[in-house]
Amino acid sequence: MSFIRPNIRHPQLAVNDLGYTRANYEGALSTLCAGCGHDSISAAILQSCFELSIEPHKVAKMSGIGCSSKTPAYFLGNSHGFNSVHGRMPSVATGANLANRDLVYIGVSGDGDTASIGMGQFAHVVRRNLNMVYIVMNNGCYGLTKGQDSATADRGSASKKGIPNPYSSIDLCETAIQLGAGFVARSFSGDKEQLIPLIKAAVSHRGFALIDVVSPCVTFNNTANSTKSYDHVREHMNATGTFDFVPLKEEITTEYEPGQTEEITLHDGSAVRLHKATESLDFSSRRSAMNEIEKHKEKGEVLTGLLYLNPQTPDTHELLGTTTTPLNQLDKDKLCPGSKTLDAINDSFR
Amino acid sequence: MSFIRPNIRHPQLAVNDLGYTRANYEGALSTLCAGCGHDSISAAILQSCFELSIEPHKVAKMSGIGCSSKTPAYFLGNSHGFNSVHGRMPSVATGANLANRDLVYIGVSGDGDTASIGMGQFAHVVRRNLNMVYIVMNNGCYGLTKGQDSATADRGSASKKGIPNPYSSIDLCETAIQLGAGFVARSFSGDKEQLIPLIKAAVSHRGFALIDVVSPCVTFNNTANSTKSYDHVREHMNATGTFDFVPLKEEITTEYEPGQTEEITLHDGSAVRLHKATESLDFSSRRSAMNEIEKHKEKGEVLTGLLYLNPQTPDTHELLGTTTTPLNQLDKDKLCPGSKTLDAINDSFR
Amino acid sequence: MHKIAAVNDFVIKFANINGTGSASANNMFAKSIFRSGVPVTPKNIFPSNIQGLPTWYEVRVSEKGYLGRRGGVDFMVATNGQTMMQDFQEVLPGGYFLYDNSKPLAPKYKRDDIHLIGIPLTDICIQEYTDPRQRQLFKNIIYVGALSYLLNIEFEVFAELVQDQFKGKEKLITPNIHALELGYRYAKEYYAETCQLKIERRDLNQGKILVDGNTGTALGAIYAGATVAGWYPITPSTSVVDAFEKYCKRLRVDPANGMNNFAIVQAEDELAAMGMVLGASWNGARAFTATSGPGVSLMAEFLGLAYFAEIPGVLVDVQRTGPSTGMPTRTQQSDIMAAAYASHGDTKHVCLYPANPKECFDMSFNAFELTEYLQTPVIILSDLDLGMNDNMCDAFEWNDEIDYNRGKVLSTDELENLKERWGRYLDVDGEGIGYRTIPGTHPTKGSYFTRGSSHDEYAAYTESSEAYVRSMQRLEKKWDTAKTLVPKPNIRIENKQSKVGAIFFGTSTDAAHEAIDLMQQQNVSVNGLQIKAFPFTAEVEAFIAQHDTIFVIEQNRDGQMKTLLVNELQLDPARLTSVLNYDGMPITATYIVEQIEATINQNKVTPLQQADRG
Amino acid sequence: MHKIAAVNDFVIKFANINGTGSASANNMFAKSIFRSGVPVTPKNIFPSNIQGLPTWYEVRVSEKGYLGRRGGVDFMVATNGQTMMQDFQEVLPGGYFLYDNSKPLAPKYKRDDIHLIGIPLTDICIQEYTDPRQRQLFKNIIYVGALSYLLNIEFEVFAELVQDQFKGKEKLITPNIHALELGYRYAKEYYAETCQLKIERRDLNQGKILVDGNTGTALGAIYAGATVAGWYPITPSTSVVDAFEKYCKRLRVDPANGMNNFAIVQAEDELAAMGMVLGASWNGARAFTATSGPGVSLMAEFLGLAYFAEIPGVLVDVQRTGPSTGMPTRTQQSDIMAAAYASHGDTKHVCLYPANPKECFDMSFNAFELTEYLQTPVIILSDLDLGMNDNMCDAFEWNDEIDYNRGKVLSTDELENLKERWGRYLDVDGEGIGYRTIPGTHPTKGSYFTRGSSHDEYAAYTESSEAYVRSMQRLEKKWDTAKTLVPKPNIRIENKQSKVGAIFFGTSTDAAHEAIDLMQQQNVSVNGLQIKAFPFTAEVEAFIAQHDTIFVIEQNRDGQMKTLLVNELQLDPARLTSVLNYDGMPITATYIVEQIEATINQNKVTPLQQADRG
Ligand SMILES: Cc1ncc(C[n+]2csc(CCOP(=O)(O)OP(=O)(O)O)c2C)c(N)n1
Ligand SMILES: Cc1ncc(C[n+]2csc(CCOP(=O)(O)OP(=O)(O)O)c2C)c(N)n1
Ligand code: SF4
Ligand code: SF4
Ligand SMILES: [Mg+2]
Ligand SMILES: [Mg+2]
Repeated sequence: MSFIRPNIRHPQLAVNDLGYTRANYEGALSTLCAGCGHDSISAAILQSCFELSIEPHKVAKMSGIGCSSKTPAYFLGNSHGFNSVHGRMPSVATGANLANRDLVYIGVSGDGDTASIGMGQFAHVVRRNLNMVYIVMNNGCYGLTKGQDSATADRGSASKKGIPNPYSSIDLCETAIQLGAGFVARSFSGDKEQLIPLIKAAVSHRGFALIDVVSPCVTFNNTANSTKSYDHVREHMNATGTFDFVPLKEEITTEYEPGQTEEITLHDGSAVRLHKATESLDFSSRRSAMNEIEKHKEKGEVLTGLLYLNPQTPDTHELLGTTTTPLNQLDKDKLCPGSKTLDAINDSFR
Repeated sequence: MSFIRPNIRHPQLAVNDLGYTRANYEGALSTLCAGCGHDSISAAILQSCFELSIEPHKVAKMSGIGCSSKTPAYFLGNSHGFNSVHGRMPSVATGANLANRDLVYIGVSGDGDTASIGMGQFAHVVRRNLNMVYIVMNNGCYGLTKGQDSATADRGSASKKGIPNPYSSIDLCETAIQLGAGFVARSFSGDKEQLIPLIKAAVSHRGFALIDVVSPCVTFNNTANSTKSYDHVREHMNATGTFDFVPLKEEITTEYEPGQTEEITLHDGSAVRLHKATESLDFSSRRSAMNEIEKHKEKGEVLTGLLYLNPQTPDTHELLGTTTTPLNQLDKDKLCPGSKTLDAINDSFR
Repeated sequence: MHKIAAVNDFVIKFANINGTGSASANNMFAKSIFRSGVPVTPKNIFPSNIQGLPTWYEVRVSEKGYLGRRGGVDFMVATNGQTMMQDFQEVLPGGYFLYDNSKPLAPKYKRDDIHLIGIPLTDICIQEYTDPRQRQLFKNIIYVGALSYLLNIEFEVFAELVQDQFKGKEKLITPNIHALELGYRYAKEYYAETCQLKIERRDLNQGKILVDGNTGTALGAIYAGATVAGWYPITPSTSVVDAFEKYCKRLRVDPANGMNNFAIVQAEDELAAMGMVLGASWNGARAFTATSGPGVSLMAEFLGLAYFAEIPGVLVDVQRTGPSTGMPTRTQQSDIMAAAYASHGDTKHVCLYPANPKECFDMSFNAFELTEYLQTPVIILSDLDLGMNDNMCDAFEWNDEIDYNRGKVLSTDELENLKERWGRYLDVDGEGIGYRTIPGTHPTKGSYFTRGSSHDEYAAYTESSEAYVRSMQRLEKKWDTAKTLVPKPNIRIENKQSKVGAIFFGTSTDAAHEAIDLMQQQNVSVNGLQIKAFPFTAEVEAFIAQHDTIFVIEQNRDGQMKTLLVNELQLDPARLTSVLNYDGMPITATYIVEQIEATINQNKVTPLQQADRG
Repeated sequence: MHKIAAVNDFVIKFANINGTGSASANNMFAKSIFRSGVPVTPKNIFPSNIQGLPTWYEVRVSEKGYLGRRGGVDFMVATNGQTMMQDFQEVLPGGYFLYDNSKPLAPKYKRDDIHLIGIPLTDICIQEYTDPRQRQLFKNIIYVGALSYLLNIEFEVFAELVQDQFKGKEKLITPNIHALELGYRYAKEYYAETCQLKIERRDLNQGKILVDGNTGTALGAIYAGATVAGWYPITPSTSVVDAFEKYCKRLRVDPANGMNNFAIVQAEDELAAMGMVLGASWNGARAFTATSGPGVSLMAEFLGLAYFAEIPGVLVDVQRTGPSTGMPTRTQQSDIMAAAYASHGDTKHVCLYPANPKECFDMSFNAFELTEYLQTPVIILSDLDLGMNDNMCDAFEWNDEIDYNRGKVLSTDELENLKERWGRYLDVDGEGIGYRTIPGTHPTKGSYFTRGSSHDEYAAYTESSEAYVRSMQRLEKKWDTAKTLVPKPNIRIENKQSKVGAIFFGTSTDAAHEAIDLMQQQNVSVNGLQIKAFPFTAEVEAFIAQHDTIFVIEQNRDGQMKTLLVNELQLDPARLTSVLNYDGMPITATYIVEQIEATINQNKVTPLQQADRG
């Protein structure tokens, strides 16, 4: 059991714009293995929401089944959570979002949950561009069922069992880019500096935002021959650049070296400022993003950071033309056409 | 109802190397709508198998549910067929192939069958590189349930109902390339010249071979605003090149203009000879293929023909190390360890 | 030669090819009878294919108001060469056979007990129209015109129907009326005295409508305030969502901004459809999906989650002939068990069984009320016969006074003023139902974690045996509550003394009532009970207790409703005799009578035999 | 102060934290008793998590050979601070409480009716080992060493066990034996006369083995010649395929070329797993999958296809506590209905219910024989208790003479010599089973189209009502054939005169037999019947007919097996009284006795109450 709560509690704890302390964003004690990458991601989500001053009750946490999918119990205890069934979180999140477009939906899933049993639902929630943050805690294995290879395990990577995975792996970022996601990033549970601004930007992005976070499973897949181990990722990680999240209210002063720093304004007025490490990546081009990911893969590297961003994609509600009031707040007056109308309808059946 | 049988029957019908006539490869009368693209694809499959001199009983026809999935009843009547459940043909084909690696597996599916309900199974049969030909009869809609948009309908395309599809579309060729398929092609039901050699090459390829065939639904999606109509495809189709399939026994004389014609030898010794229309496509590069597909899409064109070919990818059996004798032919002697061994095993439980 | 003669009481069947436009002509025919004030029941018998295969349309006319299928054909309109011989054979002695005599009938069409009515449909069309599509379409209108004469249906009724049908496409009106006239005139000229089947105007359809059940279900959902639909196309349920969408677009678009007060998403499959429903219901919207058997199988896992985590959700199962793909365009009542006990573990689900479009409408509303009050999924079990065929029934009714009962949901104020510690799964009222909260309601109170794993009263994860058993027992208590809330059966006492009862539900209802009448005419009194819901209410139990012999009439092979009755009410199965029809065609009164009388007479049943229902 | 004193008859429980290596030490302890010739039943009670949460290991020692759970703890080995108080409370008066006294027990641990045995596990480890992992691991070995002394288990037995366990890693042997000695010596020094629970060597385990049921199932599949497994991980079924793989790698690799005479594919989900099984079986291989409740729900659609298209396939359902995710690491027998009637439409499936690893082995073989002969899926319903715990049973047996019966499959020659027209679904032998062909068998004969849509005798697509009914009736006939082929029940007649019978199956069997013994000791004679299969054979029917009062003992809330019995045999439910335990823990004999006696005495049952089984 590991603890993601901070150990020290000052009387003068930092408060955010809402007057909440970090404690207001905490959840139950984690029951994951000590050192599990997932706990770090939970902490990063917590920290991001705290810093973004999101009202916890305006967040809905959605998940499937797995060690990763348990984590929503370990952060944002004042938010509603829904631990659904294995691989089907995307559809539950879709329904929830249809019912109330005003909440922030944070989906947490595992690589088994998303890329195996959930592959179909994942593909489709992406192509509908549901307004949600979808975080994959990607350890290349099935933690909760004791370490079987998942579909994101790289070919040749070997977990504790020692047998190299023979199959081609699924790259969820590429899949998401291909299927039209507007925000696609990859990160590493061990890189808080990168992860927190990414989560903040993902929350601010309107539409589907994927963050595929490599998150080592210390118990089953942190081996010397695993490409999802702490050591491997640390050594082979290559960031697209560093990344600042600039909240709306902070004045945006544009002062960056041309060519290497780019600023993209998000739907809600906040912005991301990217200090690109490589000029060959064009964040606004799907082809460029896929190309860059593949190029790094060919070199045995894991490209992390923001990979693709298009802040202008219409989300599911815009595509459907749903009204701005959350559907779950429409009352009978708005919804029920009444008996007069029914009489007219009856007449049409005569 | 349309008929895919030839109307004229000469006494001196052409026979193939096995001494079979085309009639030996025919199936039942089609019950599809007159003019349905699917019937042309059936005819092309029939013709390819005839010309390849495949023994019909060495072919297993697999399908899901849909107008497209009905077609295996309309060709190769001397082959076993399996019309399974909606979207789950890939797993049934996987099981069948595991049981007998020596048959030719021809899977036929629809875009609804593959890209909606079957998306997960499709992704996974690709990444396991099952040795099969997977033909998608892609009409951008659900024919059998009366014309709803499918997940391959292009954004903005409108079927008979007249409402433009709002969602991002799934490009099955890109998905397959990304997930490691060794043979990926796109074609058009109206282009027999291209389709037949592609099918022949796909059958000869060892491993997963996808042919995504645009196949207009005359009843529901052959409208002026549909990008899957006969007219649209004819006008916007752009082939990667022309294509010859060179069977093993024909002497391969290499005489082509350098740079533009490429010859690739398949696992079984036959070859494909490509007369490239564009130099920028490198058939052996996944990145190049995806790039090229996307580039054409940006121009509103449908890139057809062979898109990617790697004849060297190990298929599921090679990845699993399965024995060469089909598993369904192993007898008790090979399979049952016998009572002596069981005694020893019992001892290990004491 | 004998001629079947009847006024307002016969069966006419149309044999067509699908995709040739016959459907709308045939519908017009049925509607003309409805508008003549005579009860009518049309049934579409169509193939699982889009174009070019045989399709039939069977219309029963019954002044007595019998709406079940009768069986037997008095008048056949045969326009399909592929099935012509079979159609020819099917006509009852003394009946009529209308065919296209542009070509003479082949000699093999030999029967001297029926009356041939040849109309040169093709020739007339070739003469009148040049466009091949028109030639095909108007053929159908021409035979309808002929029927207007032959059956004595007022021509004005058709004229009006055409006008209604082509509202907005006025230039189609005249040609259609012309085509009707062509048929009318030809029939009048050549078959003046031939047909003894007649429609006479009555006024029996006051307050009635003629509509398909799926439209009823969809309208019920609209009136119930459903806003979210996640679905996946499958025959025969697709038209539920089609109708929902159609009426949403008419009734639910905000006039101020043109935006939709609803959201319909075509899911990638049925698992996703159900997931969307649960997500939306969890989040406080009324949500539903519609599917058929294969979809129900695929939703089993999610239904179990909803049962155990206590999430509302409405599932409409428009049943078709199973198992597996079965006969997708034939009817059956065979998902009774699959629905009631869907999912692994100890699960059971509230089910409603509508028998006509009006009940579809009412039960659709009921379903939303029940699912939210009970916090458990509710499944509406309709079927192809009801869902896709026009059925005559009472007009839909809505009481504007009725408010939605959203069940035990805590508002912001209620949360604010909570005195005691709130527990999502605490049984505060002793009904087995806890108070739930909707995400976003209150900044600091009422959040909880929904899960399909074992949880205690406060929604916390638990592996405690005791906590698990407590929640399973509370779910049983909730089940008992459900028994008091679901719609009560419809009971018909023919004779208080009679010890014979018949139980039926859904689309077996009309035929069962007719059968009871038929038996009463033979002085056999059978009391009837139409089940409307699972679990069964006390009235069902009492009815069974009051009768020594009970027939359970259903349209499946395995007597699934009987199984539910026996299991849920702990009845001796020997007390219930199954009357089973499962060939994919709607059950008939004659068949029921045969089966029941066989048992009564011989005290012996052969329930699994298929009867000849000629 | 009272001390529980017993020889070879007590319950000892280990309270540990998962992921700390206690499992292998505890297993060694159980095995030491087995090797002492005394019957033993260990049960793992573990959380649905990987590391850091409480886990228990409960070992029953029973010279009389009772293998069910007993309940109550005579000796507690408490090494987990998180649960220590609860563990402390659980010890029966007069019992023993072994704890780590490196730190003194907190004052709240106050009971004067139990005996404390403090062993400074931590201190010893700190003293002996520097590596923190070793310190943790050897703690467990040290308490096992102490138990060797305290319970009088021969030290040599442990020495041998260590040697066996570390075969191949010899350098671990000495340190382990050393750790055992540390514990042994400490106990001897400080607790010489404390414990009155003793193991005495016997020779009661001749011909027995101690193995988990999932291994039995896997070996059965190997011996049955299964070559294809498609599966998806889920507790508690994962180890079926793990064991299958392990033994395949040992026994099925071709010595000539190192290639595999098997293929195991981890599917993307359970739908795919079942699809693979059906594809492989259709193509003539013996194929299976293993899953648990959620997987069964997901397989419903495919099971319906297999039923209707008549495709073989073996599904192993290792049940856990439902509904939904429920308690994934607790046991239950609650997929009885979900399995038997899986899928929409009229479907039913052959089920087998093994009670111990030997039956897992035998029924696994049976399942493949039956599924191929009957051409319908066969479901093996095991559960977590049986599948994942070591269970004592008779050694596995195999008769080398037995040949596989692959059922009605036409060979190339048979096809060549066919005299009549072959029809895939023709009932040639009157058993309701047609002759099938495997793809690739014959160049021109025997090909057909497999489909889940309605088909005639020649496998052609049909929408004919008659053809459909014929095939549904033939499937019923096949069901009757199945009744004659499935394993017969195990009947135990205590007393021919007795009119009281108990019916049980699977993991309720051992406890039921013990309960029958207990009641017999009180002069209550109850006859017993262990159901082995669905559909029920004539023997089951006869047994029920012979008894006035029947108890149906099962581990679910809703009395699911009772429902099957009532429905399938058309029994009066009043004749069957349910004895239900569904709290996730294996049922005990005491609980059964309580329930049965309550009924017998008061003629009144409260089946849904949870009993205290202290
Ligand atoms: C339908 C179903 N099948 C299987 C399982 C068992 N199961 C639980 S978690 C899991 C995989 C978890 O892997 P992943 O999503 O990668 O999460 P991780 O534990 O690695 O974080 C599986 C197969 C289940 N709960 N439900
Ligand atoms: C589980 C399930 N859901 C839905 C259906 C209904 N259904 C039959 S075919 C089909 C879609 C077919 O579309 P596609 O695969 O594109 O084939 P097409 O008819 O266009 O060739 C659907 C939804 C079904 N048979 N099974
Ligand atoms: S098993 Fe792996 S994924 Fe699960 S909690 Fe432990 S380290 Fe994390
Ligand atoms: S509906 Fe469309 S896909 Fe189906 S047969 Fe007709 S044209 Fe082809
Ligand atoms: Mg994982
Ligand atoms: Mg399609």
